[in-house]
Amino acid sequence: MGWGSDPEGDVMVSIHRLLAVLLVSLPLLATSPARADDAPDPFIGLASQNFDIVANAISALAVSGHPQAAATIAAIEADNLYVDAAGDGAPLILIKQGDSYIDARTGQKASDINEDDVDSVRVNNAVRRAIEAAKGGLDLFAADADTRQKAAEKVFTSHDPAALPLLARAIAAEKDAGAKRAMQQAQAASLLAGDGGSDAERVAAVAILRLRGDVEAKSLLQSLHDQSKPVAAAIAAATSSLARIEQLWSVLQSVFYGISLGSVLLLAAAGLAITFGVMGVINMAHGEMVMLGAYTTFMVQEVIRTHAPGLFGASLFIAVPLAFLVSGIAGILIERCMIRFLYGRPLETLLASWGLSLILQQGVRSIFGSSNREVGTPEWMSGAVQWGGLVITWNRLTIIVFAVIVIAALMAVMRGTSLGLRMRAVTQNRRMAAAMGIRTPWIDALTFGLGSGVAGMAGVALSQIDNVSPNLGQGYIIDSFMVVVFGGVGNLWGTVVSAMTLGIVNKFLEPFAGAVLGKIVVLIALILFIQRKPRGMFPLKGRAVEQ
Amino acid sequence: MTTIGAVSDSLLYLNGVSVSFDGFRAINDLSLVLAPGEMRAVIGPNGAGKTTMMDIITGKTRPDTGEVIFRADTDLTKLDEPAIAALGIGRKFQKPTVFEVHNVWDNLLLALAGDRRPRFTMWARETGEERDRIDEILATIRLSDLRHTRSGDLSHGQKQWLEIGMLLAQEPQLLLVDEPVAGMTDSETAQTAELLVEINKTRSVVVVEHDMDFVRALGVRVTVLHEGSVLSEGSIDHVSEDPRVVEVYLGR
Amino acid sequence: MSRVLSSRPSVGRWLRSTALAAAALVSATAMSATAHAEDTIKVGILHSLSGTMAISETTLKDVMLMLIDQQNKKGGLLGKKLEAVVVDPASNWPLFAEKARELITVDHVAAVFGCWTSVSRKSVLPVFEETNNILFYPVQYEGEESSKNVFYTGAAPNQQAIPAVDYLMNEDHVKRWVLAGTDYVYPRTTNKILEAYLKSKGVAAEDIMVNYTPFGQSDWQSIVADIKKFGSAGKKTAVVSTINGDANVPFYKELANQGIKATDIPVVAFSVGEEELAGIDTKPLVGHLAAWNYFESVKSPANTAFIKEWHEFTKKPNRTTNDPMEAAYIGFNMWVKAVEKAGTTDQTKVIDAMIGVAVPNLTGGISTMMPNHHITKPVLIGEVKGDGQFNVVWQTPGTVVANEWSPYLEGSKDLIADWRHPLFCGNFNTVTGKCGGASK
Amino acid sequence: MSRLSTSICIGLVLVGVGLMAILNLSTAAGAPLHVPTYAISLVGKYLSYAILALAVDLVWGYGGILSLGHAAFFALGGYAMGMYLLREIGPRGVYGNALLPDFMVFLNYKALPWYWNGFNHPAFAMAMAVIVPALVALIFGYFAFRSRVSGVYLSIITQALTYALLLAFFRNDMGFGGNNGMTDFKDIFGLPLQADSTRVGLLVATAIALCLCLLVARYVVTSRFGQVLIAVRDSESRTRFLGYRPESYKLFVFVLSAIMAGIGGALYVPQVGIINPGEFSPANSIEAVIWVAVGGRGTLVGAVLGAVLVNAGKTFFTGAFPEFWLFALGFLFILVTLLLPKGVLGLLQKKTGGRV
Repeated sequence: MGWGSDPEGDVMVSIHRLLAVLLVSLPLLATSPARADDAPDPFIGLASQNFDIVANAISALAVSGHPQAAATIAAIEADNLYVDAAGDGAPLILIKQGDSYIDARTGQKASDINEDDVDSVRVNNAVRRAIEAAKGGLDLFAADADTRQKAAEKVFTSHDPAALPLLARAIAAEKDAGAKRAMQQAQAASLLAGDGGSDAERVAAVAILRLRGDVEAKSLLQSLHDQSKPVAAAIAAATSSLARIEQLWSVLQSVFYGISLGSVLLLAAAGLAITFGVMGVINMAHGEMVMLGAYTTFMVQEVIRTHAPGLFGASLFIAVPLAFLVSGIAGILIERCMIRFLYGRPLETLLASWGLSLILQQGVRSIFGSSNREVGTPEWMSGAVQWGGLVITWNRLTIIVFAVIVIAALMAVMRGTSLGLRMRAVTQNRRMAAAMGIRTPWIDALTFGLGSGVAGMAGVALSQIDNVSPNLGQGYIIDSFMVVVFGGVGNLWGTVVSAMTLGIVNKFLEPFAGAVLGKIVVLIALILFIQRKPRGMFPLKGRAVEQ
Repeated sequence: MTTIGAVSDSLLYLNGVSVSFDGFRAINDLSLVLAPGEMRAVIGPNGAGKTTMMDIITGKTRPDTGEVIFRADTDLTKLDEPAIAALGIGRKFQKPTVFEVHNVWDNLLLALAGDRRPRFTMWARETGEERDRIDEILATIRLSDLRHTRSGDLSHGQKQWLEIGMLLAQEPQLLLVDEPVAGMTDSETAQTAELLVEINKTRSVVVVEHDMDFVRALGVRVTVLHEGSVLSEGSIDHVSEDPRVVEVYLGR
Repeated sequence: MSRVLSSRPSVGRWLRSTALAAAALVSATAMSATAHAEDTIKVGILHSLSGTMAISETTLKDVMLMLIDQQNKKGGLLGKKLEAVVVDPASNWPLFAEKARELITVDHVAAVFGCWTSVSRKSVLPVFEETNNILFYPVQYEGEESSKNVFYTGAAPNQQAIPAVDYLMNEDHVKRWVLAGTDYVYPRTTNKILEAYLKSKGVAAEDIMVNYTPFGQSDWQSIVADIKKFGSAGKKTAVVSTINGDANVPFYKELANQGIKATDIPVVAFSVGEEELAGIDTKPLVGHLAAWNYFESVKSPANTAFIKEWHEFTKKPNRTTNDPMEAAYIGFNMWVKAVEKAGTTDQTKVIDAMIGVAVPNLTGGISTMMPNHHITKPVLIGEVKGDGQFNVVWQTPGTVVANEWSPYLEGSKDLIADWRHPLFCGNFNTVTGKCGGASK
Repeated sequence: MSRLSTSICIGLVLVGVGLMAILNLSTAAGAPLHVPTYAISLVGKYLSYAILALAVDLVWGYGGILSLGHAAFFALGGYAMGMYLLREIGPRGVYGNALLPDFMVFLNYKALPWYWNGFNHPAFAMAMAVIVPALVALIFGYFAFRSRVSGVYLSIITQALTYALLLAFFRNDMGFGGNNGMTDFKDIFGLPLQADSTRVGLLVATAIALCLCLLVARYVVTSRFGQVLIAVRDSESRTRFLGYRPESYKLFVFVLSAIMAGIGGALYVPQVGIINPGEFSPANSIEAVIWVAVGGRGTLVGAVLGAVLVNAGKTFFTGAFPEFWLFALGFLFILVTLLLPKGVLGLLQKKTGGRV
């Protein structure tokens, strides 16, 4: 079949080969730098159409000690390495710099390059792995302890027995405790993966893995078959102990997932808890307020991308207040132009706001197009932190923290400010409030604006985990209403508890029932619950929200 | 004051009833006995528990402790509103609540004693008997000329009467009437008093009212509620001389 | 006016009743009464412009408008101008059938280009068969269908899924497979085919994990964690994703955040193209794969010209192109060629003329309409690049013929479609020798 | 007044449909007065929707129960019909399997799921089209009304109900065809669905069903039951103190309404040719409520009028202004609620001095 297929190749071959070469050449590296023209040209393989040959060439280049090796490998990684095979003889390997090329072999500027003859070096996952391995193997002896530890982790994942001698040297030289532990774990893994070592050594290795205590250690141990009796016994004991630990962690992990899902629900519902919960307005365009917030984030990032790329990390901090303003002002306009004519007719509000949501969706579609818009994740929100067996992704953690801040701020506004006091006064007894000189229409508009603004801020958070498309709001509207109703209308704390409950229950059901069935079960449970407690978990008494 | 003998042939007997909302004791160990055919006026300052007492008798609110015995054999605390209504206890609300989109005639028709189940009402036809009865009630409540008027278009006083008429149509043994003359003109008030006295000839009545002149005009035994329990009981002259009552009404 | 009416109630009532009846029939009779000009050839465009599918389908509407515009600039077809009739079926499947019927019986279109989801195609299928009109369907789908009146210019599973799995097996040495999809027919069927195929290649049952999620799934935390766990068993693992449009962005975001890189567990997707990637920051996704029959990054003169025209037509220099657009392009050109060949837009004749029509595709080859109403296509595997484009890492040497009936499914392994006379059957059973069902 | 408008409505529907039927069958395509088959199916669809709207008006307009999940009953009726129509295909499916519908064949079903038994009998399927929605409504309503869930809370849980059903029917493992639902029907009661006469027959059947539903609804709301129902709508607790049990009244009308919706759904499916889980989507239920609001709540005839008007408008706008029709529809809803609180029928009544 096509070009580039090589059944002999194996994923780990490149790493294996690299480590072997490294071992031989390391003393050389330390004493006399190898001269490029002594070895066969390692660059030539880079021009190949066959990925395995390219991968091998990278491994070879990494250990060749060639002065241009590091720059060349970096260029492949950055998609900046090109091949010009037009001339006779060996193809030119070129590093692109701006509009011009540099000859990778010499580091000199290359002239007379015809753009049409230039093609980029072919990269696929196998090649990318070779690059990582090339950097990883070298990194075992890097100056920085963190880098060494990461390199050791890579070796642990590959657990290639060929790495054992190298690891032994690295461990002997290692001073940093963390890096050393990682290397020892890698050593244990590599030892067990091969056939070497005495029974005692192998049992000791099992113990090291057992101490490591994570899923990877367990899967590695489980993959070992045909072991001698004492080793097999040790493995059995270790895996069952690891399984218990894993179970414990998985409960914690589910709780985290649940809280994270709960925060998303909470953010989506918080604005509704004001407009629907406090004011009693059934606002079907609530989801579109969330959507406006997400599109505001998109706009902010667009402006930053073109005008101040350095600010990208702060884009969300800029977007939050702007989204609040945009959705909040939209909310005030909606209240002034539509909702205020419909007070006391909640069901009519439902219909009119449904119409409004159609208009807003189509409006956004006309302006921004119907396809998804890209909202980037700032560096500080990417990736995850591992805490024991718990994987906590930064973006989810940020959203949880954000939800806490939003709710705390909202409660502070409602309880601590004169605006909040007036809002509560107006919603509890409009006539009395008016008699006391509160301008009730203005308070209505501001309350609705506040609820919408909070929805806009939720949009900023949702832009980080979901599609930014005209349909964004639609996906959350039903869930939001459920959360508010389940918690008890008019009760912010109820909304918080309800969102968290729904999130966690959902996440605990998911492994057993699957995502769809889990959600159905939650919905049915919700229906039954409302029938037991028709006013939600925390009903407010003596209130005129209803009827 | 109350004796076992009185209880056994009482129409309504509230025994040690208490209920609290969110820690607030709305009714506190309330006991009250109503004899068959009696009219009783219940007075008391705001928050004394008058309306809550009505809610408990009619099944809207369930008491925390105590019992409410109707006709010496039925504990009302075990029943819900429709069941209690079916036993023969009618209630008029403080704010007149009639079915505004229906006309006066239909309001009375819906209130007439009879089978309340959907399977009956679905096929029910107006009978001559029903017509006669409604005509009779219309005469009693002085709304004969307005029989085809949409009840939402009635004046406040007319609505109050219509509601009393609906009570009559239910043919209850006991009527609970909550502030029947609130918002009425003097002449309407007098007419209402007459009407209640007339009704009392055949049925027992409990009237909750603020208007002392009205209560005096009724000329019946009075129970004064305060903070959820009975403060004083007796004729209007008796209770208005009771220093505790004076204190409660005037002392604040 | 109203006074006149109310003074003569009987007339007024009659007039009002007529008005009401007119309202009930407004669209129906009024529309059929519009005179259809005979100096143009009408072409129906049946893509959702609102609702959930607008995300994908709006682009196809624009492509069709561009192609029709170009054809008119070239002098039209059979000496007449082409006229596009655009309707919005609003991602509502019954509305698709209604709008299809409207295009055919009210607007008298010569052919319809449209649909994206399988269910929309299934919804309009009886309408096309009943009215004997032509539908060009430009999206990859699960196969298991061949209608006289439909021409499928997207990929069947063997033109996308199976080559992708082959690539991962041979080039990336994948031993363990996660088949993750949205719970609907395309993923279900594709995964059934892939499961059978993988097992035939000696993959053990415990090395295959199948997972279905609902439409619009946005919380992928636990599922991605499960995939990670499944992939930590020591064997090289890959994810074959038939996750549908909307759910992809949150899925890839979660993958990136949980630190799953393409070098660890590559994901190969069949529904993620340039258009979908436009909504994601692709830097963390570099190396994940997609299998298509076209990528925007393919270098060919035809493609360069197409992209240039597209940018000029939409006046957006950054707007991406994708595989279904190429399928629409091929379908349109095939129809033009078949109409020219038949010398008429008469559907029966065009349907017969279609088979064997060959037009250049955008990847530098030729695609041919086969007797099964599917086209031959090259299969390309691309890796996601940091700029949202794909880097083609593998491609079939020639084009692949579609298996409209999968040989890996129990029910369809004996079926073939051949719309040439005398067989003229969409589901001929080679074992019983009968043309099954009634789709004749 | 309401009697008159009902008679006018029934007259219009029957005469209009009768005229369409005659003009479709007796004139050739292209003749000046010919009504195209397209219009027949379209009006058939509107009238099925009108039955749903009527069902919504019955519970919302008269019982005060704002159900945001009524499309669920419509869809359940539709599914019962769809299952029958699939079984009716028999061995003419693409795989030629006499027992299993096509989607079961390619998803490797070995046997028909038990709940598909009996659906090959049209009478059984028709019965199921009303029994299943009625049963769901009975169970749901029994619990909801008994525990006095009302107002927004009820609206939200009806929405949860239809949402749960939506998710359930999307699942392929349920054995109802998943997202694709059921399509490609061939015959109904042995008559080919593609034939003009069958389509006309279905339209006429729908018109008659609509008129019957209208008459039943009219009887119910004008009976003493209906008066109690209106009393419950306006002052539930008062009726309770009068000795009525509002929950049984609500339950009865809710079940009746679900049955009507089921009939509407069963008639809808053969005319549009597809039933899929999308019909359960909460948006559909909300739209049905909007038809009622546009036509005029609590008038029955208004519901019919609203359903036909909004859907005809949708048909027209999605063809004439495909990019902007949502704006038109959205503004329509806003304007109607702001300016016409009694709906189009209320406007007509005002113009004619309340006679219609």
